[in-house]
Amino acid sequence: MGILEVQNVNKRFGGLQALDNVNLNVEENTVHAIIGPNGAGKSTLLNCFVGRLTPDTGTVMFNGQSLIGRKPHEINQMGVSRVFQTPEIFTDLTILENVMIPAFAHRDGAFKLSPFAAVKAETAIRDHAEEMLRDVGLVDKRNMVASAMSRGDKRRLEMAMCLAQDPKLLLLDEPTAGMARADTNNTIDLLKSIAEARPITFVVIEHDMHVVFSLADRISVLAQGHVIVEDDPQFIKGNPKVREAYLGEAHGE
Amino acid sequence: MGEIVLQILNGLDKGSAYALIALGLTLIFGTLGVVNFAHGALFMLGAFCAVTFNALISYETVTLSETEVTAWGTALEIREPLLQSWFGDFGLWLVDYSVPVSILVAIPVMFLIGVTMERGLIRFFYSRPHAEQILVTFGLAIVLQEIIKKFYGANPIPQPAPESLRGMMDFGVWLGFAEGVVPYPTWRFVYFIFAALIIGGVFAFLRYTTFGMVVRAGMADRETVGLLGIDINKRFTWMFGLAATVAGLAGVMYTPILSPDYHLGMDFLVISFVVVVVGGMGSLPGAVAAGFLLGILQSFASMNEVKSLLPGIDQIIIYLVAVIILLTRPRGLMGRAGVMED
Amino acid sequence: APTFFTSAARAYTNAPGASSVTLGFNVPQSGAYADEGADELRAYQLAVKHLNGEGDGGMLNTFSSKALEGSGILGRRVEYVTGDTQTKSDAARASARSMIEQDGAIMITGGSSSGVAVAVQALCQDAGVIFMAGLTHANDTTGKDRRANGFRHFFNAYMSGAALAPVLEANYGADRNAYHLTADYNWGWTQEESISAATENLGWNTVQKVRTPLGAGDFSQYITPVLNSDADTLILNHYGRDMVNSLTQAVQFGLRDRVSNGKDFQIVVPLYSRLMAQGAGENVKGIFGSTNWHWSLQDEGSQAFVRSFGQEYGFPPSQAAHTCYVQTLLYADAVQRAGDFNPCAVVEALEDYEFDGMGNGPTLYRGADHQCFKDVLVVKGKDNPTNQFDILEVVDVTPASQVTYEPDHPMFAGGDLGTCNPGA
Amino acid sequence: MNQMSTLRAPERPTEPAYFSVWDMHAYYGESYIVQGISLNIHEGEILALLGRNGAGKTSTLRSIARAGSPMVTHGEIWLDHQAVHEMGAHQAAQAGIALVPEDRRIIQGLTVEENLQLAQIAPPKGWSLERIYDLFPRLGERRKQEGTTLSGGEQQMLAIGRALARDIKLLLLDEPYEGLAPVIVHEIEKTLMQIRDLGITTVIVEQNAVAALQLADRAVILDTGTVVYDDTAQHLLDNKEMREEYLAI
Amino acid sequence: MFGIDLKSDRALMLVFTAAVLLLPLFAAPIGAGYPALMQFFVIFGIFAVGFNILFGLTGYLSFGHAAFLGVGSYSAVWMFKLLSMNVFPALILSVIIAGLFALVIGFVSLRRSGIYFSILTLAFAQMSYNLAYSVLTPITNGETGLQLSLDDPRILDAPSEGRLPTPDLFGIEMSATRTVELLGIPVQLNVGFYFAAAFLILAFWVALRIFRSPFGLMLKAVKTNQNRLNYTGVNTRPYTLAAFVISGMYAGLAGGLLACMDPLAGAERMVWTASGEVVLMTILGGAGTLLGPVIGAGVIKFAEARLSRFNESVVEGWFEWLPDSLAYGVTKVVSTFVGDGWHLTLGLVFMLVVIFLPGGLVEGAKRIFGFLGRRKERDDLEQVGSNLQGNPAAAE
Ligand SMILES: Nc1ncnc2c1ncn2[C@@H]1O[C@H](COP(=O)(O)OP(=O)(O)OP(=O)(O)O)[C@@H](O)[C@H]1O
Ligand SMILES: Nc1ncnc2c1ncn2[C@@H]1O[C@H](COP(=O)(O)OP(=O)(O)OP(=O)(O)O)[C@@H](O)[C@H]1O
Ligand SMILES: [Mg+2]
Ligand SMILES: [Mg+2]
Repeated sequence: MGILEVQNVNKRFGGLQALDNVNLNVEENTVHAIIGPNGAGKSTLLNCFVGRLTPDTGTVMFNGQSLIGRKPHEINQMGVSRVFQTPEIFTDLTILENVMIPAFAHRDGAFKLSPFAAVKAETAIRDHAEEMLRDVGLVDKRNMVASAMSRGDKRRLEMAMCLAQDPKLLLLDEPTAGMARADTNNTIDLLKSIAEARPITFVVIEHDMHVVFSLADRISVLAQGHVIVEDDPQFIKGNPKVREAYLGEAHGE
Repeated sequence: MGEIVLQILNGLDKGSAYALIALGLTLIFGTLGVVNFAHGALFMLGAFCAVTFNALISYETVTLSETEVTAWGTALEIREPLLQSWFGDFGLWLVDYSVPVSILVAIPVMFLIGVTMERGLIRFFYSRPHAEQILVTFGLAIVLQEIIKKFYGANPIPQPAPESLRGMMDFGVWLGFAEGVVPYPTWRFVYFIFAALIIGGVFAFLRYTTFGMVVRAGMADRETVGLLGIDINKRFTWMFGLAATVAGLAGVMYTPILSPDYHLGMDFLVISFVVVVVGGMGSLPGAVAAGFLLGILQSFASMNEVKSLLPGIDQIIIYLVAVIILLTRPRGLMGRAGVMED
Repeated sequence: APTFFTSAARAYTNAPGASSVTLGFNVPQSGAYADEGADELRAYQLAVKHLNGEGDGGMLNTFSSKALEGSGILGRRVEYVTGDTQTKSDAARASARSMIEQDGAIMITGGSSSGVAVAVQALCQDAGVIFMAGLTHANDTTGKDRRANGFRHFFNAYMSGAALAPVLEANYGADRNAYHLTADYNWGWTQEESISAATENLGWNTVQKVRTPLGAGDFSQYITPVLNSDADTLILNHYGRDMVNSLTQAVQFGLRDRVSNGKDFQIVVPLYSRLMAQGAGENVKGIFGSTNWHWSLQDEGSQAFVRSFGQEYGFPPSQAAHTCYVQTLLYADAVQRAGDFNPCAVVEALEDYEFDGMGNGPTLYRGADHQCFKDVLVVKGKDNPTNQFDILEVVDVTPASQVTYEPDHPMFAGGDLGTCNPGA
Repeated sequence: MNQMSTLRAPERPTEPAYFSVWDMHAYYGESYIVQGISLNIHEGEILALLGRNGAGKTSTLRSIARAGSPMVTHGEIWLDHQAVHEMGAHQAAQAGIALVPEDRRIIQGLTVEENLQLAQIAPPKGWSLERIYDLFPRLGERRKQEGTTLSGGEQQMLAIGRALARDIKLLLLDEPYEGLAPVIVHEIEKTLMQIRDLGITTVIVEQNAVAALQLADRAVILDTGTVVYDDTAQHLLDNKEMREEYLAI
Repeated sequence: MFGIDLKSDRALMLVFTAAVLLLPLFAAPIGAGYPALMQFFVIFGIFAVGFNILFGLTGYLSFGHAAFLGVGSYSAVWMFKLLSMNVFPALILSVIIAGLFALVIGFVSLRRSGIYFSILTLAFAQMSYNLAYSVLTPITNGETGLQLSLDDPRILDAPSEGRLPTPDLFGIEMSATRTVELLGIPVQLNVGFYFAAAFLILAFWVALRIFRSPFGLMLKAVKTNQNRLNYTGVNTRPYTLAAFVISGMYAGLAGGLLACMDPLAGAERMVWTASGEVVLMTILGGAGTLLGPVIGAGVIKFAEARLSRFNESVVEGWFEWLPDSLAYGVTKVVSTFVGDGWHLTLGLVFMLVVIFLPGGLVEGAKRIFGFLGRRKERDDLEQVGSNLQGNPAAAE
């Protein structure tokens, strides 16, 4: 029994079968990577997990509960967080505030009317947020307005925001895209240390094979909306189907 | 039955005005993304193009009478129309046809006003928050309106339709009704045809030229369009001129139906926003459809049979329909996703 | 008791100093009635001049009371402040309050709508100053909403009905089907009630009363049902811009060329405004209505006023200007006669006061409801105007006796003047 | 640090190269981001612009393309004897500069095909749509789909296709491989080589420094808005010290 | 700035309180020191502060807020008519009814965002206005406005004879005014003004707390990225609805206070231009800033009340000292902008402010002080909008 179980999920966009009978089983406390060519349906699948899209048919179970038909915030409150492919942050707020918001949401639930509390008195929340920022290396910039960040920094911020919620399942859509190599390595280390420090499950979509192979416990390969292979990392590289559909001949890493 | 047809005609007529104003508004609002509270004022300026033109061609020379005095004891003014004394019958004709003829004046004038407005003011506001656009265009609307008040006073100024178009047309006989069942004022019929032509023209222009696509693109992302080598500023200016012209023409032709006064624009402002939004942001056909829909519903809600069932329904019908439509269709009749939703 | 100035050790609100007295002219300066407001203001300025002994004296020369001498009021020079009512009750009250509280006005006057008049009248009552209503035609102003500190010179809807009815009978007969289009607010309703009562007395039949939203602009959807009814007369209980539009559009829909029940279809506009009627252009020709006063009247008072006004401004005054001018003079005269600015003294001086020479013939300010009773003019749109101001012609002058009613007439019932309030 | 000493001082070259930037400074509002950058490229060369996150690479490209922000306050930009620094964005584009932005900037509300058509409205016209669809068959299949609903990689193809739809002299690529599957990276690499063979001068910003350097003739490393390295790509590949310090490879 | 550390909320609160309480002193020399106008300043200040909680924080632009103001006024007047002239029952009912009204309208309207939301609120308010003006006349007294009359029951009060009573606070009448001479200027101290001012100070304090609270932070987050917030486990609907209802209650309070100062409730209070006015006040002063809306309300109400007062003869008086020929011209030009031309000035002010001071008056003032003062100071001021603002030491 995995923490996330996906059965026979289908999704059409007009004439396009974006997801074609997808089955997926993610074991608890593992890093599960999803790879596949562009347009294979990876992000669409993730959207079905977080309530952005509803699959046409099929079931998605998280910890034994169905996610279908739930609102995004409900799913998040169940312990599912997501880093988006294009960074989604609160551009008008400071970096620290950006991280404090998920921390509040984690502590207070989906809604809390607290007009007379003071943010600045919430030292625990702030300390927690600062710790997350330290982890991703943004703590020095905490009072900067988020819109003025470079793209790589925005990704890191979003990661910190998700981590601040202490999620059970963290969905990462290309977390290192656009990151400098040095930072990519840092991110790998960060994710590894998080995975070790606490019970957390990762689903990672990534095109950087270096990242995939450094992190993944298990890999699913998606092509044209279909899972063509699911296997342990060491078998993926050699799989001819994967080479043909995804890695290409010349891949030499 | 005749009553129903008449109310449909009324609705179409009202709808024509709503649709024309909303068309210009949605070009600026739904397409350029500027909340233009001065759009009603453009409609009003159009109407006053007709007033001014009429005043110019019926210019009179004034001489003071030596013998007669007014009731208050000053010398009586003797007025002589200038144009007639120069051109005779043609002058008379011109005065009679001043409303339709003033279209020729209104087109360049309104275009110029639109272009000036865009160049001089609006373009600095494309990237500003909507709230600031509202403040500045509302301020502009007040200023324009006060200027008109300064020159023309607050009272309505009648603009009669040409003599030959002033009467009634028996519309019913075309539809197979008996004579006299569905008579309709000729000028209102003219207005309807005119609106249809303008709407068709604008649609054709935006569909069969790349202009529309560029403007839509420019609204979504000005910078990228610029990086593709297109001078988007110039196109926006044109677009604004076009929208102002459409609003102005709607105003010119409406003057025989509603004697214009300086406040005319404000009266139409709210309703035109409602029409645009009910039609759906960013959709020209939506704006036109909503204009006609609201016009017709408003006419029907005013029928005595309806009013006796629901007192006061004619006063709120537009808003009621707006609420119902917006709640059942999230983006109005034909709105596009993502336009002015945040 | 309401006290606006507890500190002032004076007997009444805003007691004037030794040298000057301030009046508050509260007129619409924006909105649809701005031109009417501007004309009222002109009249006020003229009245102030005349009171202060400048200009030709206007109606001071023809006024039956000779108490005023052109030396201000009780020897104080008349000064004034102006404000914008925006034709909204709220704004008008705010403006009046600032005149009273900031500028020390002892009398407020003006306005171009009944809602505003009633609202400001109530305010003046509370504040302890006199309110001399401007143009207000609804029955309520001196009916259900009458106040001891408020006075109306203008005529009202009941009087319009009573005056029009005989003329309508004479011209259109006693057998007519009337269709009412009525502005959907207080004034419209009282006029509809008054006119329909008066015409039904003649034997006319009221086929339909339709309420139209204020400022509807396009009335076509209310006019077409008239075509399909068996009405042969359309009564437009609209004023100002609504009147201009509904009349223009009714004519556009061919109502005047229509024959219904074998009779020529007719339109009636019970309350005319000459200023606004210009906006309807040709369409007013031959249409009956009533008015409080018209500049073409030939009596001495009217001529004196038209002369001063015309020479000052170059065109003749409107009925709104006339009533405002007269009200100002009447107030000043009452103070002068009472020898006191105290509102209660003024009330006493004005109640049941009879005067003449102000353009309406002998007039009574009735004490029971503070309404003036005087002749009412029935007018008709002129067929061959000689100039742009020559729009209406007076066809009949209904004597005051025919338009007089009891203070507790049902259309005016429910009101209570209360007692005069001097403030302090 | 001997490489540092070989850096050219920001001194105006007497004979500008085919494309040259001289002492360019640019601001976002009051933040000083591009702090005096100079570049020189010969016709048909590919320059790899490298550096950490936030080093100012994107800002440099945007400055060259004359995008609205950052504001260039000082400096000159010359392309084929044209003074680009005196131009607005659309003029620069007409002078032959094309930017493939880092976030792709596919235009909302327009279909794939319209996105490409849009690029061909202003002169000069480049590749035909058919030729672009041949290069990226995926775009051809989705030509009627709204551009912004494309997958990330598809959007990248569209952004490059849009640049090629214009007849360009200088191509500015901001992280073209980002988010692309290895097969596609390979495809695009091939395309870029094709583009190089066409003689289009290119500046490429890429985190995958190895891939970029294999393609490039020259390499420039930026750090906090200044040039800290400028030499041939091969030299950088050979210079372990620089690579480790600035590229972590 | 001015030697006061505005960074601290306590200081801001103190300065604000002092400024409000001393308003009669500052207002008197500019002709604004009379009760009616000063009451307007504070009451519309409350209205705008409340509006800003919705608009400034969440970015939801309501174009129907005047409906809540109107409802508040009607409730208060009804309370005066039926129960008692005491202001407290009236105000309590105003706030409650306006809150309920806002709950219903907000619940429906907040299903949409952006312009669609604005038009929904506009539609509800216009319906309320049109009905209040005509069909609902039995409840609203239509055009004239709901007012007191002698035969109202007023079950808790002694019957009123002859004269209408005025609203009072346990016997202290709202209209009571004392005039004191200060430096030769008569300063009017009015009960109603101070009563309303107390509410403004309270309202401002509550707004300040909301701005600084996690709740306020969430509202700001709604404004910048509602989508992200949903995926962060926050249910945005209750947040926006709460903000809507709170600001509706502010409006109801303002409406109730208006009725306390002048017991008449007119339908025009609900018309779209009235809703537009509070939008303009907020933007003019600076949306999202704390002080901006109050200042914007003051500017607009001052213009409305005083500019229309300067008729040509007043203007003539100003320029008497000029040579005749010149005075005539100057008078003509100046009087174009005042008296019946006051709208023109208002329109120009709107345009000039937004063109030259983007972000509104407060933002503009910051900018100007920023150029004048040291850079450090400007940074401090820019922080005023932040939730973490307050005691900087605690933030480290
Ligand atoms: N809203 C939509 N409407 C129509 N088609 C869509 C929509 N969303 C996605 N698609 C299509 O579905 C397919 C799968 O898209 P998805 O974003 O899931 O791909 P992906 O695997 O994440 O690719 P990448 O690695 O490039 O991000 C693509 O072909 C895309 O064009
Ligand atoms: N709009 C902006 N306003 C203010 N500062 C900005 C803005 N955009 C970027 N910056 C700042 O400019 C610096 C350079 O940013 P730039 O995007 O050019 O970096 P980059 O080298 O492209 O980084 P990355 O590899 O992360 O894309 C960064 O410190 C960033 O914070
Ligand atoms: Mg994806
Ligand atoms: Mg970058």
